[in-house]
Amino acid sequence: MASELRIKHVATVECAKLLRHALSSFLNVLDMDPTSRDDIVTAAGEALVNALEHAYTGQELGTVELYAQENGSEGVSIIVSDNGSFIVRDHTPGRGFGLPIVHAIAKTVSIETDKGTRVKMMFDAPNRTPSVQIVNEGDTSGNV
Amino acid sequence: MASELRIKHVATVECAKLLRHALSSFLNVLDMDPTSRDDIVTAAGEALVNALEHAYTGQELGTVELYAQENGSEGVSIIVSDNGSFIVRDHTPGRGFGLPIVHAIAKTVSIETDKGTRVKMMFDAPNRTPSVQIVNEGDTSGNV
Amino acid sequence: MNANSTFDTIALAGELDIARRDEVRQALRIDGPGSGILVDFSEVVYADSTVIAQLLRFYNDAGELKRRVAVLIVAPQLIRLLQYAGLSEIFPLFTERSAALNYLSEVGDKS
Amino acid sequence: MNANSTFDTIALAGELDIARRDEVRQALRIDGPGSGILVDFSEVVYADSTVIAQLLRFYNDAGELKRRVAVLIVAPQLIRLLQYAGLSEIFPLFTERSAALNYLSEVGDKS
Ligand SMILES: Nc1ncnc2c1ncn2[C@@H]1O[C@H](COP(=O)(O)OP(=O)(O)O)[C@@H](O)[C@H]1O
Ligand SMILES: Nc1ncnc2c1ncn2[C@@H]1O[C@H](COP(=O)(O)OP(=O)(O)O)[C@@H](O)[C@H]1O
Repeated sequence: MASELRIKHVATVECAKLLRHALSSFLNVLDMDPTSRDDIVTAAGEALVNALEHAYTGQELGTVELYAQENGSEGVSIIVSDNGSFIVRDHTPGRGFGLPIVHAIAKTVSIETDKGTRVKMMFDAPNRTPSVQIVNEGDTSGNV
Repeated sequence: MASELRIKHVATVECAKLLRHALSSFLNVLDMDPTSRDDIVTAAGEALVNALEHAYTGQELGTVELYAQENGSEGVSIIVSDNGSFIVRDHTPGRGFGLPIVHAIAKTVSIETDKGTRVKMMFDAPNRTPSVQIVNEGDTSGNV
Repeated sequence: MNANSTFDTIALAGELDIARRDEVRQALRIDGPGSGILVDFSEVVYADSTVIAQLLRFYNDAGELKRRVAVLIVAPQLIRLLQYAGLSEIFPLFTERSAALNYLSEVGDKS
Repeated sequence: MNANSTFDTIALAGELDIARRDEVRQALRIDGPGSGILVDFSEVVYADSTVIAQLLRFYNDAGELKRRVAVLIVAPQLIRLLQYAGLSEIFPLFTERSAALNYLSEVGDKS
């Protein structure tokens, strides 16, 4: 059976960090390269922020669930779901970065909003850490 | 549904640390007190060591699976399983600390050895971290 | 580096996420005109989009007050986050302190 | 603390588990008679039973050579591990360096 992680937690802002760390340690066992791992955590982190920030606006606080699955060559899939209400909102300048970031990172993204919100993200099969590692991937010339 | 973690990995000695870290981060989300968390990781760690050290003796290296489940008031259960062969061994002095440690920590332990070895450990429901935390639980008088 | 340059520094560290939004908002506040500002995120290891929103607002506020801003970021996650958000060309981002300080001392927008 | 006391120190740090068994075995080796030995595990944050087995063997080897051993452990996980293994009464365990050094300087088992 595939490796998987499923955690449900009350949708407090404090749980985002704990859930990201749990996901990151889970992905670490899959020998994923650090860039892919961090990107997946970033994308999942944005979906979590949305559940914590929007899902239970004006209603009793519910839960958020993080589900992660690795299936060898099929890659990694992540589902972030809540039982709140998806809020349709006009674009406000300086807002709305979350889902675009998710789309920039994930191979495919599907969002269901019938009962609460369920964001499913698929990522490429993890590249096993290469034996020769690129240690510094940032631009070291100063300005990015 | 309950929170759960399932990871399968080739039974190399290097995976023990990664699996322990994944388990520890998983348990962290359950707001468990650090002592209970570390004890569960210690017990699971011993079961992992056995799978890595003994299960595939004299045969092709297989996999080890770590499964963890939290079910609210029912507590936490952990299953460490491999597809190797359980080795019945006479007690050697200075050996044989692993399973006694598991028994000392877990509420119940069951070991199935029909196809490989499957160690199931049950632990009490996690004590949510108390608001007043006991920071130093060690004996600070010097000698333990 | 220009030894004469003066600037304010706003430094944050660790994981800047939604749980620390109030703290980030407090830190990224501009009271009025003044010198250039170094936003020192060199010790930040993670940020989410709630930080991006604050940073963007801060950068616009500073611009209105003609205060130069340099953002120092080191963590690859943060660099990529801004790229994914399409903002890496908008902010004056630096991965080296000396380059950030040079940039702040270049122009005399100080009062 | 006795300023005259001399002793050897064996220090290990981090997570001592099955993956580091060879390194632990190399470190916990006794070549012959000599002074007391401080096994400094103050920086060890985790250990499994493979370490216990090595420590027990080391302690017995030292005893045969009449070398006193003090084990300094700080991490609660490690303290409890030895309790669960039923060994906390067997080893001379200390959670404070000064107490460990006092113990080593108490008796003149030095050559
Ligand atoms: N889990 C959710 N529950 C309710 N509404 C959501 C959820 N996720 C996204 N939304 C809605 O989609 C909008 C766009 O989300 P996003 O792109 O992440 O930007 P932002 O969160 O900054 O507004 C949100 O403002 C919100 O109205
Ligand atoms: N997963 C396993 N596969 C094969 N043999 C096992 C496994 N777990 C335990 N054993 C057997 O049980 C014995 C006792 O285990 P344990 O109490 O942990 O002590 P130790 O590993 O130090 O010998 C082992 O020596 C081994 O023979």
